[in-house]
Amino acid sequence: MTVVEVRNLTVAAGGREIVSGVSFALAAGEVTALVGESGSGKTTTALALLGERPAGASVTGSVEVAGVAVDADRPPEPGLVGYIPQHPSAALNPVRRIGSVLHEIARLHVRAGTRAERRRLVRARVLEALRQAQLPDGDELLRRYPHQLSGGQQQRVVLAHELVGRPRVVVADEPTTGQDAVTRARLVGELRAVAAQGIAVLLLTHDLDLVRELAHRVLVMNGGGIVESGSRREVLGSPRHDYTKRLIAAQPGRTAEPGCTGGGRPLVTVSAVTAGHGRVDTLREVTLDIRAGDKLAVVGRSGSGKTTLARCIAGLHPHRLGEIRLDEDLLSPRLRRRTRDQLARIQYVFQDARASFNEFVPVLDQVARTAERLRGATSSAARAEAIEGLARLGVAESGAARLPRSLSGGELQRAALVRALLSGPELLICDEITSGLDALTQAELLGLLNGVHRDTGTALVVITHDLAVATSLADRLLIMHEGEIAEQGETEAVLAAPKHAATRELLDAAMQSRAPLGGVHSNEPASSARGSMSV
Amino acid sequence: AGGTGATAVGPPRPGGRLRAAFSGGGAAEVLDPHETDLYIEIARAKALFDKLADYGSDMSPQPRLAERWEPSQDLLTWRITLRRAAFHDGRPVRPADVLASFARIVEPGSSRRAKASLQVIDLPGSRELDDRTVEFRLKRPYAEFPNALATLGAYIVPEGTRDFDRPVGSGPFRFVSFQPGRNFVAARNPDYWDGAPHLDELEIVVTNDEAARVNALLGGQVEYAHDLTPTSARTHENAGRVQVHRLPLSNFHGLVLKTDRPPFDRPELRQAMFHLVNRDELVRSVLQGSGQLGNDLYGKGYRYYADALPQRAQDLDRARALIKQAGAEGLAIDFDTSDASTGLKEAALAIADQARQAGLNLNVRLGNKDTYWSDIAKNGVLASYRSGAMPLESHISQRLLTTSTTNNTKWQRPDFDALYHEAQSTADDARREQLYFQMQDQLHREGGFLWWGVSDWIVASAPNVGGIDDRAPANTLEWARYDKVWLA
Amino acid sequence: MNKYLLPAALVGVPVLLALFGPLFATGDTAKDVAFALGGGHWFGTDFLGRDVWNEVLLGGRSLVLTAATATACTYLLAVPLGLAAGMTKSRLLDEALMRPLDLVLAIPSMLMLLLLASIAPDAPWVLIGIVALINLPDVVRISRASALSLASGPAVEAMRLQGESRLRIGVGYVARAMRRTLAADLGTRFTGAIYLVASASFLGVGISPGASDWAAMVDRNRTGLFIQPWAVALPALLIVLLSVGVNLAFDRWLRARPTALEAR
Amino acid sequence: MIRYVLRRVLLGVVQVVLVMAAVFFLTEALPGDAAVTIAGDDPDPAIIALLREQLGLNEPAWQRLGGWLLGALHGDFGQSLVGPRAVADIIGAALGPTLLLAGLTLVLLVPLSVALGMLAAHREGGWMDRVVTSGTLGLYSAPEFAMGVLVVTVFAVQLGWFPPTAVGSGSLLGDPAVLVLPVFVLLLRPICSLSRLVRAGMIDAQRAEYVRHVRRLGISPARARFAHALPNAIAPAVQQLARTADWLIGGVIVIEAIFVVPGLGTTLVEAVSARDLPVIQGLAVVLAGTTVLVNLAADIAARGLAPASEVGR
Ligand SMILES: Nc1ncnc2c1ncn2[C@@H]1O[C@H](COP(=O)(O)OP(=O)(O)OP(=O)(O)O)[C@@H](O)[C@H]1O
Ligand SMILES: Nc1ncnc2c1ncn2[C@@H]1O[C@H](COP(=O)(O)OP(=O)(O)OP(=O)(O)O)[C@@H](O)[C@H]1O
Ligand SMILES: [Mg+2]
Ligand SMILES: [Mg+2]
Repeated sequence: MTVVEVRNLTVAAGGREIVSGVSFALAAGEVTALVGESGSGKTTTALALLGERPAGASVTGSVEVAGVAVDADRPPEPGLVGYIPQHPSAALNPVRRIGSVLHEIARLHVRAGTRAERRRLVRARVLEALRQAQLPDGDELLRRYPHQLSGGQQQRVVLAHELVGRPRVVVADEPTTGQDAVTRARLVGELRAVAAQGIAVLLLTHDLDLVRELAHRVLVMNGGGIVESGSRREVLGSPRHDYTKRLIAAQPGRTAEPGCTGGGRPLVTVSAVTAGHGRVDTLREVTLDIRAGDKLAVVGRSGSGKTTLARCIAGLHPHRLGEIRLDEDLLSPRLRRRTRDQLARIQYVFQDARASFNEFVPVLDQVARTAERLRGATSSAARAEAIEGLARLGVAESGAARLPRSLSGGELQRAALVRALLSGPELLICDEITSGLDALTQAELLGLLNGVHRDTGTALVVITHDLAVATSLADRLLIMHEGEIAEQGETEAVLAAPKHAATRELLDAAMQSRAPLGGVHSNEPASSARGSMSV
Repeated sequence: AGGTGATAVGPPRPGGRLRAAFSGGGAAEVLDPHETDLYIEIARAKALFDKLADYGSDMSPQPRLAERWEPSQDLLTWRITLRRAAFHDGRPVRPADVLASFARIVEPGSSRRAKASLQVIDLPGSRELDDRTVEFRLKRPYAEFPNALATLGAYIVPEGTRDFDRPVGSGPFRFVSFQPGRNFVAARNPDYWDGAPHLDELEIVVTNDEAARVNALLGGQVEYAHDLTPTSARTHENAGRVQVHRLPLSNFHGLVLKTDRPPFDRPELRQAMFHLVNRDELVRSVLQGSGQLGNDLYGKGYRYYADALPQRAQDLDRARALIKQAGAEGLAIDFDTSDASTGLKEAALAIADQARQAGLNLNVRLGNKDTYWSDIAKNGVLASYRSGAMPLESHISQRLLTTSTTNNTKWQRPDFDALYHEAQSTADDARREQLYFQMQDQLHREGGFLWWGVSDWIVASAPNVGGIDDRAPANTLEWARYDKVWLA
Repeated sequence: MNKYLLPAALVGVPVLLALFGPLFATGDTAKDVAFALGGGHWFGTDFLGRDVWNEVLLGGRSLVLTAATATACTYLLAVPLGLAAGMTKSRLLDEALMRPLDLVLAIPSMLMLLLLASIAPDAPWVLIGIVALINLPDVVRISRASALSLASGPAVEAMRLQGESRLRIGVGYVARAMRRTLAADLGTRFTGAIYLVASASFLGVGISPGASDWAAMVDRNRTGLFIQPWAVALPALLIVLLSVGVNLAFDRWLRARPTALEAR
Repeated sequence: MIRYVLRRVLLGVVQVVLVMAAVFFLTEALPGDAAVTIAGDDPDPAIIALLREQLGLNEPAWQRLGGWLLGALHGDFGQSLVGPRAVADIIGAALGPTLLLAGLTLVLLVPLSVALGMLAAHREGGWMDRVVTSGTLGLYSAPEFAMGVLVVTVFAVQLGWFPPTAVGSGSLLGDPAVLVLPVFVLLLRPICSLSRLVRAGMIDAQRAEYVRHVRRLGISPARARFAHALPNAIAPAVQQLARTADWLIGGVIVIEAIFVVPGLGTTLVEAVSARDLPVIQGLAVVLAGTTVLVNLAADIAARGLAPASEVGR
């Protein structure tokens, strides 16, 4: 049954068409995936279902939801279309408790004679939505504020908001970005369960694995138009359009390039390091060796202490106990006490490239400073070096001479990499530098890292949520769990025979999304959500 | 009595409560009449107590509790006859009360205002002659001894009074209640020796801000507002909502030139100052026309004032010549002033401008208003000054004798002192008048005070208030005489 | 550019009057009847019988300069202090910088104004100092808070990893990134400074007696408000124009520059 | 939370003690002393010396401060220097009217400025917004004494709607009409600054995703504004409210003079001009204590309003 019918939708703003001539239909109980690179117009299309449009944009074409035409003046009846925005935390009011908002929404949908009756119905409705969203239905959760929830929980709370109203359509915008494998797997289950209730789901994502797991139908967007559409099997199995082919090819492969595995001398030795925030220890007695030329991937659930460990090594987070040595020299926990040489030998690339640049100074000047400060190069030499480095990674000088705000995310990420590399580091730590990028850009960046490693022999420590990224890049795998190292070893060995429960959980979750095409899941909507899940 | 309002409000009528707004002294206010200092305290003391004498509108002493006084030939012994009067508790006013009150004022360690004036009395040598007569022995001949009896704070309290929480006096009103810094209520004393007041009750409330006093009067929250600026007077005078009373000759405005130190130790420079000041302009702008010209002498309109001396006017050429003569051309002189009293600062600013025309550079400095008076007593060479009403004799004895305690001009001349003592040793009024003229002539020529004007004291009342005397300078007998006031 | 026209006009009138007014003032010191209208005076006379227009010409410079200098001094002191406190990793230094300011904060500003102004001599710099001191803790807190969040951000960490000096990080980045927050504060701070100068005059402190000053004029001429409203209204109007104009200018400037976040 | 409050209260006590010491030495540094002021116009130097002796002003400063602090520990704030009354009495009597004025102002301030701010934010850039923003800006720069004079003249003297001063009314509560104008004038300035903050907060909050989110869910515009946007908008205003308390004290000084309210402001001005050190000290304790308490309350309230943010370090 068709719930949504979009015909020839065109959205124009700022003198160009953001979305041009898009037509598609959503069926009840089906998951339709809308894929495409960043900026291709996915969110704009989806918002049209809600009768919303970007500021100053004009919309033509028609959108019908449940047989009723929708536009800016006549948005769909509240609760008919549920929307889970790209960043669910922004959709949650920081000063309102979870429960009070849920009850408030439920009250809109409940009609009853007496007060007590009404209260009972409202409560029942809220509890049902919580169950559907895989959230515990205890009062404890309802009393919390949004910031007291994990990212995954926040996402599910927004889902619960939508389910209270019993929508006909749910739009989920990039629901898995930045989530660890386990959380991601749970989300998949939830969305599947939503669809199973006969709700039409529109899934916006650049994650093709997610599409593979969930979608019944796939729409591929590029440059504002739909370039290809069809069932999942058709589109992913035998892509016709050039862009779709590239998109699929860019998926990180399973096989790692064979490297010089762990042959080098010990470079950084971490012994029994404990660190924390305030009174809570987030890292407990971690011991670790990094050898020259190592390629190490750090994986673990969100909040397991990966970033903290990396920051301790880089000197950005003072550890409380234990010691970190570079060669034989003790590294001070405080960055200020480290020598320039030590700074130069260990470099760190931040997850949020844009935030790591000074917004008032041209990118090129900032990149060049590394050579100047850490290697004593003259400013003209440093500049030349920076230009060369950037060019090698595909950032033109004309672009780099501009302020950070006029560079794209991908370009900035590469510039950040060059900035770190200019000191000639022996150890480069990369903290989730690929998340939030579309598959093509992501693949490009991983290639760059491999090249750097090959050319300079720099040891790499890569923190990531994406097991595919980890396995495609690293020789060694390190699994973190609740502030401790659960397991470490050769990538293949760990994958083949995981010893720690945490590792197994992660692998299971990842496996599920990695199922070969047409394998475990059929084209039919999945029958049920996964078993009982805790938060 | 009877001011402008008297005709409008008809004949006296008994009854009612009059609320009068004064500026006050905060929590420090007391009811002890011997400690009075502020106008509000004097008004309250006047309602509850009496002095033996008080100043009339020309500053001559008028008998009050004293029915009459007779000096001996040598002016050393004074016999005072008391009126038949009683305190609020019914006890008669006796010579013992008078002696005890004066003894309390001058007791060692006291800092009471009247102490300086009454110290002339040889108290152990004074005595009660009968139950209505008291005889004072003086330490020196003092022809104007009744001035001392009328002096500020010389009130008669019942013998043995130490505590003024619920004061008992002989005045026209009886004490009802008092909150320091806030309000005071008193009720009619029907047995008052000078005739019972018309009012049933008198309330005196504290209102420090002048604008607030006027507003309270306009808003009907009080019937009498004390101490208004000329500006307020002009604003409301003709609107018919209030009566404005300008009490003349109340406030003398002047400059203090220190005669004992450079540059004003040169008489020429003092005279130059006398000639460069434009008194008309000052009266017009600073006093806003609410006053009269001064002739550099204190006590215009008072008894013994030297009317015969010619009125000075600005004479810049003369002033320049004198400045040149003194070798003070272009001299910069510090000129102290402050906000301690209205008009001080304004006058200083205007005079500094006038002096500039004569080639003298007066550098106006605004002093701390709370310590201004004691600061200028010791330091500086030139300062703004003001004085309330007092007899000429008091002015001279307090400020111009070698032994004076507040000799701010440092005027210390044995010949001048001698003239004063001679005047106090003669019983002959005409001779005394002549001596006063000599003293004033000297001051007019080369004294350290430059009194450029006398301003009115402005009070306002509601249109229905009758019986306010419009001719009495502030602080004299007829000022704030609520026993003569009625509400129509 | 167009949108700065109104604030520029609002600020322009009082500022031009303040800066260049004294050039057009007459040296004539003759005094007329106080609070009179007419008699060759465009806007009547003031409490001293001086020409109001002449006083207005003379009286802006001190006020504008006092308020502007005091605000400038506050910022010159407060921003480095706030930067140091916010950027230091040493809790001790932070406390040592902040606690004394808490103390200043706990003394009611009017009490401080009353006390300090009676102690210190009547000089323009005293009032400037007092106004600056009263505003200091607030501005230090604001700059510390924004430095604190910036200093823990990745941009600063990246620079530290590059071995940049603290000074360069502080001046080159943190201080510049704080501009927006501070600009939003600056307008009201300036108004506050004018207001404090005016209140000081009401309390009878801080302004030398001869000085012509708009704030002092409002206070000293208020008794004559009903005989001669211009002596109060004219300077009051100029003060309001100035402060509204300054705030409007900052408002518009802020609105014109999107936040770094919005720019992305 | 309890630990936090305890720590803050302890810090507050230290703060108050230090403020007392600071105020003591500031007052010491004032020119002249109680003896000079008691002596009045045209003072006799001998009398000043005598008074100084009697008032114990010849003792060294630290000794007097020590004595005073010791007394304060026992709840004894000493005697006024210039009058026969105890400091506690003087302050106690003045506290009532000021508390009433300040309290009433605060109680009215919050709803009024929230209402005004929301009104302006309702349609950003609309005529209502312009009127409110430029109006508040203009009023914000007008000093209280100017407003006070104007308001009294218009509403009390000319129109006669309200009594112009509090003269003669026994207790302020007994005669509420007296309170109208002072509270009105006191409100003007803080309303301006607070409503501007509320407006800015509301505009931000209304643009926020969480408000759009609940609107999509069918929550009415009014509810979205009041129950969802507003709580976020007033968090910064609450912090400002704490600073308001400080200058409310300043405003009260001016207002009390204009309206003749015998409160703390009047007492303070009188005590400073009389150099009545014990009274100034007592007032400093009361005022600093209030400031510390109000700041603490604001911080706690802000914690409730912005549960995700940390307060201080
Ligand atoms: N108001 C607007 N005016 C002009 N251009 C706009 C406006 N809003 C969005 N755009 C542009 O429209 C394009 C499509 O944006 P949209 O958010 O739909 O992309 P998307 O496919 O969801 O990307 P992402 O994967 O990054 O979320 C982008 O290039 C964006 O810059
Ligand atoms: N500023 C902070 N204050 C308190 N706790 C913090 C803070 N930053 C991080 N933590 C906690 O420290 C723990 C480890 O954080 P860390 O950032 O190292 O996790 P992570 O493994 O990098 O997670 P993610 O994959 O989500 O980035 C988490 O439980 C987190 O909640
Ligand atoms: Mg999007
Ligand atoms: Mg992390």
